[in-house]
Amino acid sequence: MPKFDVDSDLVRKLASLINETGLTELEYSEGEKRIRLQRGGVAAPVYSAGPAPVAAAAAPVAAAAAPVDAVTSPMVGTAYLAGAPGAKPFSTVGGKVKAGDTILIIEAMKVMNPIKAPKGGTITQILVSDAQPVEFGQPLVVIE
Amino acid sequence: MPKFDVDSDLVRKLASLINETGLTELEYSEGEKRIRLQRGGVAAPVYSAGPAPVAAAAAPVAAAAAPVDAVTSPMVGTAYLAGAPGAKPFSTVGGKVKAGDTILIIEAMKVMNPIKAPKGGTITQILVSDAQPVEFGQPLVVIE
Amino acid sequence: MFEKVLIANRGEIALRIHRACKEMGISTVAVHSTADADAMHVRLADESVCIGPPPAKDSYLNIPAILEAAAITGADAIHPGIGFMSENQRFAELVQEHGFTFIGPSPEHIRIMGDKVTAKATVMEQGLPTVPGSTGAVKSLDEAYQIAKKTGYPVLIKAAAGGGGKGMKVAQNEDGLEEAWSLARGEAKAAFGNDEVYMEKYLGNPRHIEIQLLGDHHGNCVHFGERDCSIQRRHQKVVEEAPSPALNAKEREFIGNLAAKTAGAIAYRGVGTMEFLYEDGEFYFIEMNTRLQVEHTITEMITGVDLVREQIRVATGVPLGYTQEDIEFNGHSIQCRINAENPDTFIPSPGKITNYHAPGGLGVRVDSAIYEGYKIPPNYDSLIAKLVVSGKNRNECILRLKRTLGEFVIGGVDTLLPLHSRIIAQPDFINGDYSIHWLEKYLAAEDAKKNAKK
Amino acid sequence: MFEKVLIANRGEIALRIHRACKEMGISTVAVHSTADADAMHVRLADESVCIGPPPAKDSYLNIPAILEAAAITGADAIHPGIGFMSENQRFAELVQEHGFTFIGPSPEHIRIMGDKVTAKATVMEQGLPTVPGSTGAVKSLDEAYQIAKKTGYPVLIKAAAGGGGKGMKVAQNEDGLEEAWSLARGEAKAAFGNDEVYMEKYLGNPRHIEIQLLGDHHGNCVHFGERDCSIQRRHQKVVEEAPSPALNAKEREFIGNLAAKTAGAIAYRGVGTMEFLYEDGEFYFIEMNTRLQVEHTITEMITGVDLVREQIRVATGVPLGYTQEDIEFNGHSIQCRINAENPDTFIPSPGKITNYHAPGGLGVRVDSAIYEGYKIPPNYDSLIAKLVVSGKNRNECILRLKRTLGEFVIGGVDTLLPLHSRIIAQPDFINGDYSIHWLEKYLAAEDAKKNAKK
Repeated sequence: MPKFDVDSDLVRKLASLINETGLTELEYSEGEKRIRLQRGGVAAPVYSAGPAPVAAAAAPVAAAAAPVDAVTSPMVGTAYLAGAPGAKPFSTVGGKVKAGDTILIIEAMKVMNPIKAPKGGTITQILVSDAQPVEFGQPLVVIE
Repeated sequence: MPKFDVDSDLVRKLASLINETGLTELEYSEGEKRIRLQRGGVAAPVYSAGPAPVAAAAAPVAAAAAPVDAVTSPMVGTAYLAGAPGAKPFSTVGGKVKAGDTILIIEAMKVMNPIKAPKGGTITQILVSDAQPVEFGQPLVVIE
Repeated sequence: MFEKVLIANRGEIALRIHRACKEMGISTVAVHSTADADAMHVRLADESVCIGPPPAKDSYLNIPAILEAAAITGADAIHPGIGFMSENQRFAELVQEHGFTFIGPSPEHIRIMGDKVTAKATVMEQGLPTVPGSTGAVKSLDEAYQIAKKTGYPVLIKAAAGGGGKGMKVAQNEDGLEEAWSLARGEAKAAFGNDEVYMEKYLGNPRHIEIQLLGDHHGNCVHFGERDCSIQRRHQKVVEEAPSPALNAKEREFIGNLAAKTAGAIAYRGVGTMEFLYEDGEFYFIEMNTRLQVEHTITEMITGVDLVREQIRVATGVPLGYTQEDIEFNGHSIQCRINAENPDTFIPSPGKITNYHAPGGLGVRVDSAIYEGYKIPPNYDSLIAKLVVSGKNRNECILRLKRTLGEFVIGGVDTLLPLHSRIIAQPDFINGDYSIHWLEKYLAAEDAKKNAKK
Repeated sequence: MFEKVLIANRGEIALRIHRACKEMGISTVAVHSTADADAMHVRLADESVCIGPPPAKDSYLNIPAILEAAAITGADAIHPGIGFMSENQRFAELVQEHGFTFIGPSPEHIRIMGDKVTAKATVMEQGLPTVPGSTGAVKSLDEAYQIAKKTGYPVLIKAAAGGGGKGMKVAQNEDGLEEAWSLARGEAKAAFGNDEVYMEKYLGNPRHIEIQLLGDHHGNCVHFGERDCSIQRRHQKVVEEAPSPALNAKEREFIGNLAAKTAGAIAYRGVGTMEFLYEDGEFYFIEMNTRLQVEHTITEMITGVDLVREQIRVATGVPLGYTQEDIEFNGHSIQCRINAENPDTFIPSPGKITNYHAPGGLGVRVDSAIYEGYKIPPNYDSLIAKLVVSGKNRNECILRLKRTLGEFVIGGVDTLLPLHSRIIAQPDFINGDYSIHWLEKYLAAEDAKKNAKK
């Protein structure tokens, strides 16, 4: 049996289409391949507040499609990629980490909080820049 | 294996079709290709005004599911089934009429307006009672 | 007091009247065309009668159908609202002949004020200033030249039976007079079936100031101050405010009292509005509307008086019960007319409202008959909501208006909301420095800017 | 003036504060839990920061997260709203220590008024009448028996740190005192971690009258009249009105001035409310809320003053700029709290709003953060809208309220709308003849009727 080879770019492309078009489900098959997407159990109420886009833009949220498996921020604060200005960053894309390794620091209330890798693996994405404000639940790093 | 080649224009086109037509689901297949779209899940927004039912009940409208092919009132007024009190009614259920026969009278502004049968046939339903107020467009009689 | 009132209108004003009736314990009958079967005033009314197909001439202007609807529902009185049958003398007469009360002035007052020449003559007798010009209809082009020479150019030629800007032409100088004369008469003939015109001095940069009046059946008449409705496009009001940023207290009292005295002298009853042009401290009477106005709302906000309630109350024949001294003015109020129109091209935009969320909070009033899922029919005028914002003073009012326009969501159709946001941000508007030409000049300048960029 | 204010709250009150800020030209930062990512105040705010998961203790009560959000967004000041952190002395201190302005009173005032025993002692010093009872905490059951004998039964035992009806028990006579004593202390311990209680005479049929106050940093303090909040269920206000139908002008002036004098004497700053029981012409101070109240709206309607604006303004340190004589009262206003609760069982009803249409027109104000499609989270309190209706007098106000309740559509969840329609139709309500026990008695009578039918 051939290994299941998920084309994540395809999923992203379809997800973006499903969002763009306001669909709740999308199924696509060709030959033996078949893909089916669904969004929200119930059609997500999209409230088009006039001024909302401005608000969203101004908010310190990295927005974008959050990767499913990202390590998220457990608090509001400021993310630092290294232990001190100019020091070697904790994480680099492509770098390996073990569960429990510090992958970055969130400063909140003058306290430096090390954020630990929840699992071992390879860092495939770093979603924040150094000294960037982050909110609760904001995706920080993807480990695969 | 051929690579999955998603035709996003097609999805957009179908999504626009689904929106345009008010469909909630759309499946499309051609040879080995198959595409299925779904939208909403919840139907068109129905406005449930709180006090409306009372208003509807009080209105002098015969409501009910209007038969598709009924002769409707061309004016607001009072319907009379006969030419004079106690006289023989113009229409009876089961009776035959020719096109142009008077089937009832609508009094409006003290004027008696004969309502003519638009076609010949058998009267299968009389939807108003004698001396009943009727509004514009209200179904009066069904001829089959 | 009436037990049941038939509302011979549609849209937000039908709902406005319904609301006043409900607050007075009066039952309501909505009449409607087939296009309005789902309208909010129909849904909320105690009873409803479909009176005809979508075209207004077959439904909202269908006198026999309206009277018959009143008869079969047993209504005591008919409120004509705004537009449609509200200034139709014959309708008012027929309503009375059929034993119903017409909630409005006497047919005779509608007649007098409906003809601009008669109206002008009537108020001049009572001492109201008017725009210098012909004392009556101008019979010939020769006479037109003579009058124009006397008042001085530019002059305005206006249909005697006119309204809404139809049959109105300006002649800038003697050379242009003949063309303006024939165009105005042609339009008057086409629009009103009557080519009678009159002529007056054309004011360069006037404001539109109007006085809200209320009279009873006993000759009492009071005014509720002025409204400034100078922000207009093609003679259609777009933004209205009360009080006017241009008048001082003395002017307000002078023109208010003079207008009330004039209406009282002719024993006017019901609500009515005298419209004036105002330039360089002088008022010039232009016409009187013998009905409720779209912008009565802002007067309600600064006086605390429910004008529709008062209108219905005096229609029953009771005396006013208060005098001019009892009417107090507090704060400032501005109304934005939210039309379903493209905010740049002004092309009407009927269709389905896919999102609707009205602003709320302190100082905000919304008069609207639309709702999420409502389909605006293409058969009638494009006014779908009135945003009425009030504050302790004009500055607070404008800041609140800005906040409110930012909260208002109407999806699925084009509306004037973006235009209103632009207008209230203009320094001229903020300074209250505008005439009846301001909006058109502003729009022209915007267009020119856009074209220059291309 | 502040350039940016962080609003440390949610729901309609967060939106209320946002609106005041926008009208003052101040930028807003909304903080929210993950459950409120789609909330209206978040959508409308200039910036937003997610501060934690749904449970309030991890988000809206999460002091470090709120302060950090203020730091990363560069806010000047923090408005605590109502509930949550609004009467937390430590929070107010920390806000100031971190260099932000706390929009509210000093931490010391929060402390004094937060402890009912200290509060009572403080206002008694200034001559405010209080309910006769213990002068401080009651240390023992023996002491409780002694005090009860002095004030007379029934007596009320209350948690010193209490609120919202928790830790409150009535002893009808000597036999019931021991049980009430231990129950109240047990509840107090469980709810507030502090079993200190005090005791007072239990009034049989009092009204809840409260005085709205506003002080600045310079010792100036004014009052904005009273609100009657007697229509309560389980110590939760349901309907509020201003002015009270029970007070005369002399009583209003007496208690208003006395409350303002007391607040001025302790140099209270910001908005605050002194709550009184009122029975047989006598006022008894019960507590002071050192924050905005849910029902501040009705006071705004009868005074024309934007209290949130004033609260923010005085927080910048500027003097009031007006005196008691400048505050005028006009008309009448009633607020109905629309909770997402079953109108018979009062069981909360979170979920998706499938239809939403707020009433409009003259005299109608709606403060609400919900919209069609919004999902009410189950994590927070059930207040989803405040319907605030005003009129020239109480009668007009009630008739308008009736009309308005009939227009209000909230689909998909249960709400108190039907209960409000029933309440305002009761002769006792129409006559203004009700005490703080009226609603519970009315509901019990309704239940009894229903059970009798079965």
